[in-house]
Amino acid sequence: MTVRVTVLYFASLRDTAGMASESFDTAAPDLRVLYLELRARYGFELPVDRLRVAVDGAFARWDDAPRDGSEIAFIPPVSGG
Amino acid sequence: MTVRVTVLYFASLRDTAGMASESFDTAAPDLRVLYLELRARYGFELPVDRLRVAVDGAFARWDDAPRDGSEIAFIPPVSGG
Amino acid sequence: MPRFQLADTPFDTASLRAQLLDARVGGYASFEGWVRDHNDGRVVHGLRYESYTALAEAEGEKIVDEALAKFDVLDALCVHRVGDLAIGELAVWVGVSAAHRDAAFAACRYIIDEVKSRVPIWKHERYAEGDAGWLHPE
Amino acid sequence: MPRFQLADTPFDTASLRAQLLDARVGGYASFEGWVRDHNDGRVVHGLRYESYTALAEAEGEKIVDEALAKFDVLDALCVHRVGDLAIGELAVWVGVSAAHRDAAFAACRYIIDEVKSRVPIWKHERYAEGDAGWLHPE
Repeated sequence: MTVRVTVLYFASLRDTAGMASESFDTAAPDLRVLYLELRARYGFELPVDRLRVAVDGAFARWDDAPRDGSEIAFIPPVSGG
Repeated sequence: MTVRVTVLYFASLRDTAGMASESFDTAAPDLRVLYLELRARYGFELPVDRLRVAVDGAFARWDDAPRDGSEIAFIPPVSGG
Repeated sequence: MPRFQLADTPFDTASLRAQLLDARVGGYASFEGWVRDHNDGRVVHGLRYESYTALAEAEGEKIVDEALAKFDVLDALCVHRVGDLAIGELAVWVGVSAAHRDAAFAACRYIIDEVKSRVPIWKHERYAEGDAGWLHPE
Repeated sequence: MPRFQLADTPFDTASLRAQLLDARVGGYASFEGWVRDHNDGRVVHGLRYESYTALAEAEGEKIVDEALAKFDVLDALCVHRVGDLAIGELAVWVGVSAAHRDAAFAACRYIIDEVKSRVPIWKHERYAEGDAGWLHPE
């Protein structure tokens, strides 16, 4: 089963991906696998354990399944302040 | 031996003494005795161990002798801030 | 009104401070983070903050709410700049009012620490040598 | 210029803060003490601060110097009001600039704590019931 998701890229992830967001169909069983697939595609340096993941504007869990129509963001280590 | 001193009164000490300062001759051997004499005269409530003492604008010791021409201040517990 | 805000232009701290003051306030603690001319030994010429706006606003508001619940304070506000900033510009401001100073300091410290560690805002620094990069601290 | 001052009229914190800012500053912490409308359960209508001026200025300066020596900060200033103050008026202000926030917070806290415990300034409160009195805390 595939679902359609929009993924947002921020900071170094955006620079590496070369875009701020993209929408595509995915069969990834959970958000961890989804990130690993994107990491393999774009060559992101950051491993899963240095990121957080958010879905539709709220923090989520790596073993959550991607939901159809959802907006997914991988959150690199923050550096505000 | 007597020396002439000026004593400054602040806060509750001034209210109780009814004046901000006075000059007089004293034979008190040290500043502790001087305060005790003034306490007996005016009825100050504060005991020596709740005060500090200053001479000529710097903190001093209770067993310092009064110096001729000096300005002595008994410092009640402070409450700035 | 939100107690945490992102600002894409310079903001006025005097009016923020004025919002926190009332007759019950005995202690007011504030913290400001400014853009330094150096970082980790490198000369910085300027920087840019980028945020994931929706999540940053929600997480910042959560942090201020936590501070209000944890500490005996009257009110608290926090504003974080995004966009391009020059050396010396104000990057983040926190203000806390309380009856007593212990709680004001503790809550102010809590908010800036949590904002720096949890709110999705990223700093992009431009260096004197001409290169630039995102900061993703360990 | 002295880093600790007594002020017998309201003073402007914005210009004091501006004195502390330079390109090396990453963190700026400040504390303000305001006249509250109550103290120890009593309603306060206003107050007066009296100082032993010469000693207060010397001791206040010593405290700021101690903070500059103890903590890794760039600069620090403190101003304390004397005379009659109304509810809501600013009684004391402390500002500290540093490269990093740890030191800025620690020095700011040190200065206000030491000023409150060591500088010869006394508070005279007027209460709603019409009486008044000097505060000489244990």
